[in-house]
Amino acid sequence: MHWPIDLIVLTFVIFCAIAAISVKDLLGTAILFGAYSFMMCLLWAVMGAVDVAFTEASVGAGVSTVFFVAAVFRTSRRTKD
Amino acid sequence: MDNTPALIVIAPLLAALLAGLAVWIEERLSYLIALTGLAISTFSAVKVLMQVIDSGTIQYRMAGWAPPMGIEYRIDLLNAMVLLLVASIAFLNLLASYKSVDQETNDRPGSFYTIYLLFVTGLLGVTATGDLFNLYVLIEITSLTSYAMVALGDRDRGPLASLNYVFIGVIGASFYLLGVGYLYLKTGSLNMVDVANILSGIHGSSTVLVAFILCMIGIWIKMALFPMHVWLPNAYTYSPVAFARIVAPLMTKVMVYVMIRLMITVFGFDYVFETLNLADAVVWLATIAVLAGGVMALSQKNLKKMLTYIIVCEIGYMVGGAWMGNQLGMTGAILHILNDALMTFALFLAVGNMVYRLKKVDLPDLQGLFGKMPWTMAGFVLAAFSIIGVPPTCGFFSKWYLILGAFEAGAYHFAAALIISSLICAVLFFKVFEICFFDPMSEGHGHGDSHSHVTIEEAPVSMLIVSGLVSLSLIVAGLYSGTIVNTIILPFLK
Amino acid sequence: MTDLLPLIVAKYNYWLYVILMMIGLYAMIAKNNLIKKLVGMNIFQTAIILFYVSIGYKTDATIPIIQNAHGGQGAHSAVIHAADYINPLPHVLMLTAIVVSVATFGVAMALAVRIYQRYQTLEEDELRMRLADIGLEE
Amino acid sequence: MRFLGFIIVCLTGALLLYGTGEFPDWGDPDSPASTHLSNHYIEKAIEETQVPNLVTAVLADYRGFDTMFETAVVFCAGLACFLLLRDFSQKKERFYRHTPTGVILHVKDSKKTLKVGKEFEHMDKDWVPSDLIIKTVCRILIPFIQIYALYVVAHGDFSPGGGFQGGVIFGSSLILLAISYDLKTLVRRVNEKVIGIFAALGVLIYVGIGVICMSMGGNFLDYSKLAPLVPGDPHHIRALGMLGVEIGVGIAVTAAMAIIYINIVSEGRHDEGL
Amino acid sequence: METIISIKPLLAVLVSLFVIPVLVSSSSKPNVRESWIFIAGIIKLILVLSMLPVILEGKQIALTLFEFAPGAAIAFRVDGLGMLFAIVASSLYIVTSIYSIGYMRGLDEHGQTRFVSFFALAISATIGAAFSANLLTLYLFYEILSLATYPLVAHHQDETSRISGRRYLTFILGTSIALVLPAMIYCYHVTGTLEFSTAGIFADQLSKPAATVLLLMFVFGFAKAGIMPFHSWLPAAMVAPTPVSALLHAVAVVKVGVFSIVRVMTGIFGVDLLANFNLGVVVMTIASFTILVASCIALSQDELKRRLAYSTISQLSYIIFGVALLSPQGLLGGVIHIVMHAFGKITLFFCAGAIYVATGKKYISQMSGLGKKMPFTFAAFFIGAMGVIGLPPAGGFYSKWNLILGTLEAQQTIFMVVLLVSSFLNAFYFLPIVYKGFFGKSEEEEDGGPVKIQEANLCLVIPLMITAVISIVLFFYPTVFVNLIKTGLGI
Repeated sequence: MHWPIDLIVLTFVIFCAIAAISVKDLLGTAILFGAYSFMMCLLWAVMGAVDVAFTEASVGAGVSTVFFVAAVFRTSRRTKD
Repeated sequence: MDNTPALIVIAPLLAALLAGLAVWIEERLSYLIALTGLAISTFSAVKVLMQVIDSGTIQYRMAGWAPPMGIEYRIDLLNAMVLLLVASIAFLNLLASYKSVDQETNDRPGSFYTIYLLFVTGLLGVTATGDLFNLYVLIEITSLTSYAMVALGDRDRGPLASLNYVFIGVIGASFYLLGVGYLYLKTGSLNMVDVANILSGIHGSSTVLVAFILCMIGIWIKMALFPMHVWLPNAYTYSPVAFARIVAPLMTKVMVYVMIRLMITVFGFDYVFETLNLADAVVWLATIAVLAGGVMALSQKNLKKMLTYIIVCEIGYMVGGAWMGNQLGMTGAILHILNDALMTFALFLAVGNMVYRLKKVDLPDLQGLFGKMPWTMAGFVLAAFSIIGVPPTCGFFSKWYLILGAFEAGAYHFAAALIISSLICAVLFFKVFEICFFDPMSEGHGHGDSHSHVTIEEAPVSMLIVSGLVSLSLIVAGLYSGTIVNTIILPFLK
Repeated sequence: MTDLLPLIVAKYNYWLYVILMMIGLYAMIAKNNLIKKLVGMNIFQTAIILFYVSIGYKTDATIPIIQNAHGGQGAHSAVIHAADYINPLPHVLMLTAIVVSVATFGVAMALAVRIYQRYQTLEEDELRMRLADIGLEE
Repeated sequence: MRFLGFIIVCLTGALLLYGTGEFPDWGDPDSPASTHLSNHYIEKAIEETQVPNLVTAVLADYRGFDTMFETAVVFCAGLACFLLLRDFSQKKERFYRHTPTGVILHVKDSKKTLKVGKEFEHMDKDWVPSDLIIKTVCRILIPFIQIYALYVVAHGDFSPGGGFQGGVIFGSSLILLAISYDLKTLVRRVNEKVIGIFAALGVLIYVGIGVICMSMGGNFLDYSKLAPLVPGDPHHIRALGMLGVEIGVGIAVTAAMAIIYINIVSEGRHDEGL
Repeated sequence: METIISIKPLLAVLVSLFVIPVLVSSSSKPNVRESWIFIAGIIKLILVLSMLPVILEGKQIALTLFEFAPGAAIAFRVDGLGMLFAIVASSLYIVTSIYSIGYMRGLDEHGQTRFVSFFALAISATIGAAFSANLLTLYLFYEILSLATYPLVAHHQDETSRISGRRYLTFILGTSIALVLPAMIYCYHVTGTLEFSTAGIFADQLSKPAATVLLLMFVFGFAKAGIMPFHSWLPAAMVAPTPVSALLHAVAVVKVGVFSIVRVMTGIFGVDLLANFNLGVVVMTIASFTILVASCIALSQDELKRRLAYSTISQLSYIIFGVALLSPQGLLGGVIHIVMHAFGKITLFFCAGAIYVATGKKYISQMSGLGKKMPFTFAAFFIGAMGVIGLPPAGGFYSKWNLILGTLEAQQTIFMVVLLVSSFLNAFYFLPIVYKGFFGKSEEEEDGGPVKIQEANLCLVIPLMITAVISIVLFFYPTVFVNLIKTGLGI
């Protein structure tokens, strides 16, 4: 009966998602986005999808974030919303 | 074991990878590799079509696993036809593209061919597959390659158009994926036929309804049905012409094919037209799409962009026909997939020739083109007549079936929209013809030659031959549309 | 209340995925910054992945790796019950979906960099202004 | 736009929620999704493929065809980034650092180059002095990460992981090299041409295995037909086939990740970056 | 009725189509090019005439090319009506070819190869329309003809021709797509066939309102027939070189329009159905209106070709009028007017062209006194005018006579008045030209300037003499055409 854990993590996920799209600094968004991915990965691990979680950990929280930071490095951190 | 069905898709994929390798070793090889790959693919497609006509549906098990477990290719008359269409158009376009690719992607033609082939692979795979999820993956391949291609076009606008395309394309594909998820939740299967069998027992379920709506919306976004068309005009206008020539005729048409496949094979005619009461609404939507596409095309100043709006308009034809709920309408829609692909291809080939010489094709640039590029314009005129629906070009015959279907279904508004759009297309194209026919330089008649200082010559022979061939095929397809309907479409619908 | 709790427990996962998806979709449509839109896109895609993974979940089942199989022959002796293992199929599908999404993300980032190179901004309204400045319609 | 977006979002949400009404409960073992196909996979996979990790079995065998296109997608993304961003024009200004003294030279003449070696080294415009700790730690870590990546690829049959994950991890190790040293170090070590070839080669391994299966008289990707070519227990041939394709996937993904990163971070000039 | 399968109709259509590549390839050698046109024209005429005996025996020649749905095929069938039209078109094509050589060279026009190529295409389409076995094929050739004539109309490529060309297309293409196409598909939807048959294709599937609407869609949709209000393309199209106006806008194009309406009324609806629903009167009213109004407008035109154009509009409606009488005499009179008017009007246009080439004059007010300088031309003009007015001994009398008999037969006395009034109007707008030409004083004489005007070159004069003579001959020997009509319509 681990639905409470699941629920808590899910709430965190949603929190991270909202934060990621509302922060005014794109680098912040990148980090929050990484956190979001990691939370998601946690959630999937809880649900038994180990392979998916592994992939998300390496892809979503790892490389994606790096790409993100790289892109922000080459563009700008500034955003109006 | 006969591997031709797999070969249709595998040959271009393999060619894409070899061409990708060749980029680093000997750039010029990549063109030959691409040509060979598509030739094999076209040849296999012909063979498969013959086989299907002779002996019925072909099933091919990928990795040897029986259908619901593994992925299967299920090639019946409809996909066999579309496969041949896609493969041959891709092949012909490649023949015509040799020079224009060199001109447009001056640094990396090899990579262009690789992406081109991957795109074709995706389209062929989408058409051949009998698995819902495999379809998604292949749609993504086609999308990803198109994103890249669009961005490679116009330096100013390409990337922006492409990024918008990315956003909308991802929404479309994701909706489709969600729809498949809902279906999977209810049926536990991904194989189209298997899903259809299970679905027949649970037609009333709200989940199935939502799955259907999601799949349809996803596909509609991908095929740019009005009002979900916003990405298309910019994306197609600003892509390199060698790519526009293939994406414009094929991408939307293949998506229409997917829609018809989902409607007929997966959800079934009974479900779509009897359990649901959406048909009328969709036909109205299609009617609006046809009219809106035409009206928006009227206001364009760039030839390429005008043609892209005509594509939006033509999508309405096919969606309307497919949703008419009778055999005639469906026949018209399927026939129009073939015909519209051919005529859009012919149009874009001609436009490609113009772009090759003129560099940009805003309407005023075209003045006096009949005199300067007569053969290109001949192809353009034929294709335009087909779009307008002048017999005996093929456009007339599919329109015939569509209007007949509309009459039978009592959808007179749709028939009226078709007629009006024909008129609009006539206005559009004759506007272009007029500009091309009347040469301001030779005002005050009596002179055969134009005095324009910029000498514009006819396009290279390789491009002209393909253009002429395809334009002639419009008439051939028109004259033999009875044969096509009787040997392919009607047996499929029965 | 006693009826409601089981219902929530049974369905909340699906509801929350819908919320997540709505967040992503909203960001894609309403945000002004292209990178923000991309983040929205990714959230949208992960929400779908979450949905699929939720489909595959089974209570009282373990991860889809058959135990005691290392010896090769050992596995054949033990009878495998389907109810003991979580459905692997959605996981497979989602591995694919994740990779697709990262590929799209990479390409989209590359596009964003190109756009920035050309226009020095990633805000949609400013882009529109720049386009108008150089005489191009949207 | 905001308002319109809100309405669209709400409509979509409502539609999706409406669809959940008839969902089976979360985690219900008797739901159609968990009974129809999955039971076959769970019960038969090990017998049919000898691979205990069901996800790998389904991914690389039953639905191996999907995965092949998946790899093609990654390859395509790499190629797309390359095509979009790669810029062969030389950058006009260059920065060098005189190693013994730490003096920074700014060369504005694009034709003039200094020999990079013991005396001078390349430097970025926004250069931050390399931190010794980071450099050293990364230098130690990277080989281990790479070995771990290889393990993930090779052990994908038995434990979570496989070609994608391994490939991504290996790619990350390369990226880590670029971040901790500088981009030039990475580009020098891993030539662009090599990455490009590897990206195509990886997918080619996958497709090639499928084509070999075809030429051996089986269906595309039917690994069981590979048995005559590979020594060893013919029972394990499917597992071996999967390992083969996973290696292909790993190579392709590694290369693609490196290409994407290098091109984005240097705007395609392959000179300086994070 | 016996039907013979033969490839001849197809050959007759294709012959001038196949010659186009030859024309294009020999564009630098005008003489070679023109001789090819003749060869093609003569072969075409021979092919058409070779079918004549068979048709006169009461048989039909048929050929189905592509059947794309049951009852809707691209097929040829030669019957009396089609034969009649084909003979007229193909024989006049040869004459016009001679004329156009003289005209185009006389004026040193540009783009002659383009001109003759599209001319050949247009004539192919005309023959195709004449030999159509069903409405679909007819529509096909109708559209091809519309499109093929556009470059001819806009030949001069200047601002006027741009506007005219635009108007031409708007009316011709617009009406055919907007009215004929849906009407045709609706017919197919209701009956499942489009094959012409004298009994009509509708059994009793149509109510009277539906039939009325459908008929009106056809009558107005075939705008080439120039029924008002869709007539204004014809005067506009007069900017084209005169051979075009002569052959296409007095014979081929406009007659295809009329021919199509006749075909639809007799072959699709059937005389009986129209009579049952009393639809003849509706069509007759429309036609009468056009006859009178167009004649009145013609009176006020000063440009000769425009006057001829309005005259054509009015004369075309005679034909429709005759058919709408639905009586044997009326049908005969109407259909034979296709022939009579063709020869009469083409003579008139040839004359107009000859005058323009010889003197550069377009306006009637400038033409007084010319008859003395150009006696042959003006004599021919007089004969042509007689034909159109309906005075003996020109062929036009025969058709008008039959039309009047037809009105009596159908007991439509009011409409007889229309015919008579319009004949007077015709006389009013033609005879003064002839009178002034012979007896008026020319401008040059009044100015006392040098008088250099003489007949145009032979290439122009011979054709107009030929057609004028034929026009008279037809008065005495209309039998062949009468027989064709009788076998064709079964009256």
